[in-house]
Amino acid sequence: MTILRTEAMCKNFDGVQVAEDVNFSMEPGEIRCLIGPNGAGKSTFFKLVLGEHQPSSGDIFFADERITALRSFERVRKGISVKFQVPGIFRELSVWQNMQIAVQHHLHRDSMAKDIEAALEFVGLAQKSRELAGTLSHGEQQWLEIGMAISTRPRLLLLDEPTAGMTPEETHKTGEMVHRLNREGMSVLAVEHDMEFVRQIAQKVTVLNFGVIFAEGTIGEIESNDEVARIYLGAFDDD
Amino acid sequence: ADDPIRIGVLEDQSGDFAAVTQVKVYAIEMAAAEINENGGIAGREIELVTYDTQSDDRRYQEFMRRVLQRDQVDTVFAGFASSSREAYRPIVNQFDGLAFYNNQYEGGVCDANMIVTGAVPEQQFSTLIPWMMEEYGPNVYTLAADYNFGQISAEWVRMIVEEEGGQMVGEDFIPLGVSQFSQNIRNIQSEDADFVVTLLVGSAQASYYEQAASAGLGLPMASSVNVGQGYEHKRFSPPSLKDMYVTTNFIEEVDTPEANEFVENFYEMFPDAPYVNQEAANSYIALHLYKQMVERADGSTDKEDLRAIIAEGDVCFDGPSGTVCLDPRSQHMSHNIFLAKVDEEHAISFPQTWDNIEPYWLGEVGCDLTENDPSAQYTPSDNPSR
Amino acid sequence: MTTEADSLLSVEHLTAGYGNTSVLQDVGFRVGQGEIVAVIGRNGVGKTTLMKTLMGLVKHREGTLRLNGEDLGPLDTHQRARRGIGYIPQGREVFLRMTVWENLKVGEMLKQPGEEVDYERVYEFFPILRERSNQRAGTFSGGQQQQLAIGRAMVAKPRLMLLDEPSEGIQPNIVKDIARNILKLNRELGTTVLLVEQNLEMIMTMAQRCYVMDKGQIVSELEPEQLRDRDAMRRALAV
Amino acid sequence: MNTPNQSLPRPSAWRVPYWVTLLNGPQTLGRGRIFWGGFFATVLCAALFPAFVDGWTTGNTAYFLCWVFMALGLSLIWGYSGALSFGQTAFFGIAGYGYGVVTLNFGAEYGMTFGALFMAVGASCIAAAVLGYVIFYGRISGVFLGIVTLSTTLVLHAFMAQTAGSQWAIGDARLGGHNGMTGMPPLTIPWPGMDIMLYSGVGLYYLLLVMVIVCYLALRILVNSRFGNVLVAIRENPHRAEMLGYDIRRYQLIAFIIGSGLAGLSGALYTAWGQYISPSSMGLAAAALPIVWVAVGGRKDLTATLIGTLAVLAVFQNLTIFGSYYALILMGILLVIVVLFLPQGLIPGLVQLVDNYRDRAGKGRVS
Amino acid sequence: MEYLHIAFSAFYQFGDAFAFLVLAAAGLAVIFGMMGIINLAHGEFIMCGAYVTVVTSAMGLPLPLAMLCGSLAAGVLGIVLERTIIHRLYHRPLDSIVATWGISLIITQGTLVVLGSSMPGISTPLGGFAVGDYTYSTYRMVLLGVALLVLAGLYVIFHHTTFGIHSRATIQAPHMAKATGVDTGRMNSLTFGLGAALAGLAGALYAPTMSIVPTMGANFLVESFVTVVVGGADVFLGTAPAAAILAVIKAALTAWYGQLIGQVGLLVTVIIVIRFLPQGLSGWLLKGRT
Ligand SMILES: Nc1ncnc2c1ncn2[C@@H]1O[C@H](COP(=O)(O)OP(=O)(O)OP(=O)(O)O)[C@@H](O)[C@H]1O
Ligand SMILES: Nc1ncnc2c1ncn2[C@@H]1O[C@H](COP(=O)(O)OP(=O)(O)OP(=O)(O)O)[C@@H](O)[C@H]1O
Ligand SMILES: CC(C)C[C@H](N)C(=O)O
Ligand SMILES: [Mg+2]
Ligand SMILES: [Mg+2]
Repeated sequence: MTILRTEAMCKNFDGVQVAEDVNFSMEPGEIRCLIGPNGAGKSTFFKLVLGEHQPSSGDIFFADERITALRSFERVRKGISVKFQVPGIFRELSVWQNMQIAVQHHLHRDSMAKDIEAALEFVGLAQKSRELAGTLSHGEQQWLEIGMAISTRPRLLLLDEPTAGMTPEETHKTGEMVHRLNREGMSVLAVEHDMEFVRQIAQKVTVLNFGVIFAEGTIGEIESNDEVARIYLGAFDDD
Repeated sequence: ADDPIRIGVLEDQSGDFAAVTQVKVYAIEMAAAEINENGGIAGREIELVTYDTQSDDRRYQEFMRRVLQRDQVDTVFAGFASSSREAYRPIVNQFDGLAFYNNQYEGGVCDANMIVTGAVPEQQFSTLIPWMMEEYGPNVYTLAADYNFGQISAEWVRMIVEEEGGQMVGEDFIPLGVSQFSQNIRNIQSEDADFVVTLLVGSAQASYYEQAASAGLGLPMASSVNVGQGYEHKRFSPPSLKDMYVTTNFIEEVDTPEANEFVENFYEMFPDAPYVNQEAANSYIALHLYKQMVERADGSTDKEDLRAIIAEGDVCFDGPSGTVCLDPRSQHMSHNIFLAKVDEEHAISFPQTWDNIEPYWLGEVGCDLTENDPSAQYTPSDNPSR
Repeated sequence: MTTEADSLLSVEHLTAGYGNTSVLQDVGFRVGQGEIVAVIGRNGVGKTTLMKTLMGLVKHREGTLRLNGEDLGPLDTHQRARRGIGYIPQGREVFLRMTVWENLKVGEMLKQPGEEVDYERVYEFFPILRERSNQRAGTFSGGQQQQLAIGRAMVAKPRLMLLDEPSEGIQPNIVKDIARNILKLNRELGTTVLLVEQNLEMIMTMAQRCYVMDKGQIVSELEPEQLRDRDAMRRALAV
Repeated sequence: MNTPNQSLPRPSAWRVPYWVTLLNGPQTLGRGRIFWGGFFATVLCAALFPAFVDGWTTGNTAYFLCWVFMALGLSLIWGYSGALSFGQTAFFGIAGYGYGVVTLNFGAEYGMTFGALFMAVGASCIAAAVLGYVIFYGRISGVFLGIVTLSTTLVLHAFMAQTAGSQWAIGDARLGGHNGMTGMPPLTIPWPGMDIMLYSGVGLYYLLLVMVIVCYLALRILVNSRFGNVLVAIRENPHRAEMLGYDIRRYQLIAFIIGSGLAGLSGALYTAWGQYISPSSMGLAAAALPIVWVAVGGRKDLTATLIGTLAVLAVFQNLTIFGSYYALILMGILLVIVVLFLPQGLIPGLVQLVDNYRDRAGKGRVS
Repeated sequence: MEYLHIAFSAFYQFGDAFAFLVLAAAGLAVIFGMMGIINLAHGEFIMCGAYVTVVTSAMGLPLPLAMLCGSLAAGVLGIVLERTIIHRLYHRPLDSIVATWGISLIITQGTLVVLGSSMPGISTPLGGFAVGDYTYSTYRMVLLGVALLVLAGLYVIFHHTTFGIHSRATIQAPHMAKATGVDTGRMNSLTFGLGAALAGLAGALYAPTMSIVPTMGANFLVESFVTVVVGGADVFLGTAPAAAILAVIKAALTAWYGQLIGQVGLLVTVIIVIRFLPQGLSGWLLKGRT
């Protein structure tokens, strides 16, 4: 079984091909990183999986069930959860309310309060539970969104650049969190540009370039792939 | 002295209709001042309780209730638009009050609580249409506002044109608020009409004249509503209303001694008034009729006492437009009808007048308020005789 | 390090915040002409707020700000910008519904009297901005937008560039490019740079000095030798 | 503002039913002793009110109460779920005419007027379901939604205005064109011997008062429930709400139907109050009014909307009575002032001012 | 020949409706379409343009100059209002409804109190011309020409001038525009003033064809809003095609079924267009690029 699989998925925007014959698959319980140059189509891949964009052709399967025709909220209810690249939070609501909305249809109301508090503790926002989410700093908003995404206990967690703007310390902490969630049975698919983080979490890495799967393999394989180094990694050497 | 007689005045002093109705308030104030100077009504002074209804039917509902219930007025003078009248009529009925509707309208209100001094279609069209057909020919095109007034008036025009052996070559209905008429002008041109009956209401629709003139339409026009009410010949520059014929029971150009005196007094009291239109005269007349009725009822302002006086059939007044009388069956007023002609310079002449045209239609179709009170509005296609 | 005389930007006793809460408390520092100075600190300590206060987007309550000896206090944001400050905000903030070219065009506003605008240099640094000059910026990927934001600030050769986490969301090799390009700008044109970053790599390659912020205050300054020492930096950050 | 509702003290002896706790919650302003004390005091005053004022004032207040439902409904649709409907008057009109058609055909006996009220509101709900389906399932939002709803009400207006002819009748009910429909009975309570006709007066006042209170409390519960949380979430960020697994279209549609049903309730009550309904109730000027009431009061809160609506109605009417020519100018000035100086709306703005004052006075904030 | 006459007649009706929609909507396209201010006082800017035109032309100014005055006066009024009130309402579009409604009440009623309930109008210049059996008003064709010029002007201003680019930048991301050195306060005033002046121009141009009363602006309001909304956010790519489509539909329906159906048809078209293009025409034309 695969937790997520795309078959010959294509997508273009007015002629710009952002996904081309993408055959992606991922095992349950896996942590996978999706990397690739800016504009390679990583975020678009997420949006296709979530049903925000419809593929021009091809199919998407979640836990071996075809979800291509489902609407976003139906896919989410099957157990997918996402943290977007641009924080998607309810800016005018308090941090606590943000969490409440995320969890209220998963949890019973009596235990909800405790769970929310625990989740806020987990992402380090317990002190700010009454503040309006829009007034949090950029990094705090990211944490809030991660908190919302994981508190629904999804089977598959999609993280689009979760550590952008985090200090190395926090990035590391995020990595540990990913591992912990993974141990609890969550599959994680993360888009990242921070290779240190990728090294920390990924079991397997997929490289996307111009909407095409360019390479796939363990982190070691990818890092030693010259082509990947050329198009993506580069080096801080010549100056 | 005795308590004053309180009269509620609900007229639109702002909003869409203000251009036409402001002078109604002036006329009532003027009549009240005159009457008070001469000792009031049966020795009692007149006190006006005036509210600005802002061209908003809901304000009529609110304030009609207020004048009847709180201000305890003896009678109310209220309303320009027919919809405003219909909005307040249930309230007048509920409190069994007496209201004067001093406005030209589409006709048909058969309600014991209402007295109507404005002109109605049988008075304006049975005169106007035959005269126009005689003068210009049998092919008639009607351009009418697409609501009660326009539709019912158009029905009258149609009826009379057929009776007189003419034919309707076209009828266009225009929703209220429309101000662009290119298509209608074209329609009229393609139908070879001899004249156009314009039953256009409101300031937006008045834009028709300028547009028709600039497109070179050049047909004679006939109307029951323009000029007499909205003084379009003053508001638009010549010659856009050239050859417009209007039947009205009064306008300031009427050149009789009574009319001149009235207009003179009017401008003396309200030098800034834009025009003295037919509704100003009707409002003025209404207050004088009321005075007469109350005095004849020995100072009673009770509705039934006053109706008993009307039932005598000789409540008449020699006013600015000549002698007019109240008809007991419909509680509408007879009128002397003037045919006003607008010329190239927008000067007015009166090729014809008709004396004492009765508001006969309601009686004919079975409205007899001396017998019973249906509190309804009839239309040609919906009345007891059908 | 720098004295009043040769400092381009000098900040003293700066206090600022939102509504009733103070975020920055008694912040003071200097940036010398031609220097590249970094600011680091955990999420939510006030780095962005500091940048915004320098730009006048957040009004300061106390303290003084000077650019080249001129008091910035009474100046509006746009007036400060026209004194030659180029601002690249966190979260990019390109004009989404305008084309790439139009975005750059807005950047011309910063041009000093008598100077020329230099599109060629921008295109040389970020070729995609030329290739896609008629695409709407809103349809750029995150990293592409970041490049545009930097390009926009570069068009008119600012005296001082404020960069708020420019590497966020950028593919590694372009991060390196950006670092290189900013250095180049600094060397060739003498542009002074104040840089907020989480990417230690980038700081290590670029910065000459570094301030560490915590809870709205500058708590320490790292010496150049510490700057080359990854672990020293980490320790400083973990205050 | 943001106290989570579970932090309310719960008496240990007996548990307050869950839904009662929803009367208080993050989505509504005002909780705690002071607020509810004030609430009961206000209800008491309102109940005693007719004893101290003249008949007109009572009847006129009843008239004001008629409008409250439409305002509350709009607050739900606009303030809570973020969809600015510019055409609530369409449902107002549909129900108004609906009440007229039913009562003119079936009379007022046997409580038929209440049946008519019910059917009229039902009709507006059905209309709202159809229109709402088109809007929300067609992904129409923002100003586009405003224009679609506005167009709807203007189409109804234009259509009804030209139904003067006698062919335009439903059974015995003549639509009446621009002059409107008249002759329908007021609400009538069947009573052995003599039916009680609720003309604008004390009886109608109490009936409406009770309806307003029930409606207000019910809506409070609704917006603090999970359903309400989702509505607010959709207002703030529909995209994120959908990505949390909510079918936002359904939630918005339901809110729209409820809110429009309330507009319908206002319409039917208004028609019964004045025995009159006309197309101008659905015109442009009429359509703008509810938005003004709700915005001035404070759209994001039910209490603010309720008080604000009554305040605006009363102030505007009094300006018209006493301000003569200048009334409309003064109204305009008032509106501009409220928007500029109390951007949250009149009531939240005042609450804020009082809070600030308390803060300055050194006392703790009582919320 | 006959066909040509009919074709011209159809063209004239279309052009007439098109000009009305474009001119009525142009100012609103700037103020509402671009700046996001739901301006219910749009009609009052139009009224202002008309009044000033009428007054100055009565004072003896040649009509084109009087019209220019009308347009400028509305522009100045716009700038004054922007400086005092509107500038606090950016990004609070919903509050702008209430504020501008208030402004509209003040202006309408203020005009009534100060200048009375109506004004003598001016007659339509240029007379008429005949094609086949029908005569037409020349002035209406001039209006069409002006409408096209206004569209072209808007396109050039907003896409090819620095002012236009800065103005758009200001509206999209005010903080960022400021931080790139744009004087956003001034930009907003000027843009709003431009919108108001365009509205004033509509009033000025239609003044010779309409009743001059304080409430005359209301006649433009619905048409201008639906045109702008059907058009969507882009001033030029929205307004031009929206006005064209709506004009065809309105002219055709009015010709075949009368004014009521013309009006109702216009509104129904609006509902249908929005249903299928929920971001308006320009949203659709620019799809994928937004
Ligand atoms: N709605 C759209 N219309 C047109 N082009 C689009 C649209 N959305 C994305 N694109 C284009 O598709 C390409 C892929 O974008 P995407 O956001 O998926 O990149 P990404 O891999 O996530 O990049 P980054 O790492 O910078 O976030 C980009 O070139 C972008 O310009
Ligand atoms: N608009 C605002 N209103 C109120 N408080 C705010 C606002 N913006 C930021 N804050 C608060 O100010 C503090 C500092 O925020 P700032 O954005 O400066 O942090 P930062 O150091 O840039 O963090 P990050 O690394 O996450 O970007 C945070 O605690 C945040 O909650
Ligand atoms: C002719 C109209 C202006 C007045 C008329 N009473 C009406 O129906 O509104
Ligand atoms: Mg991305
Ligand atoms: Mg920051």
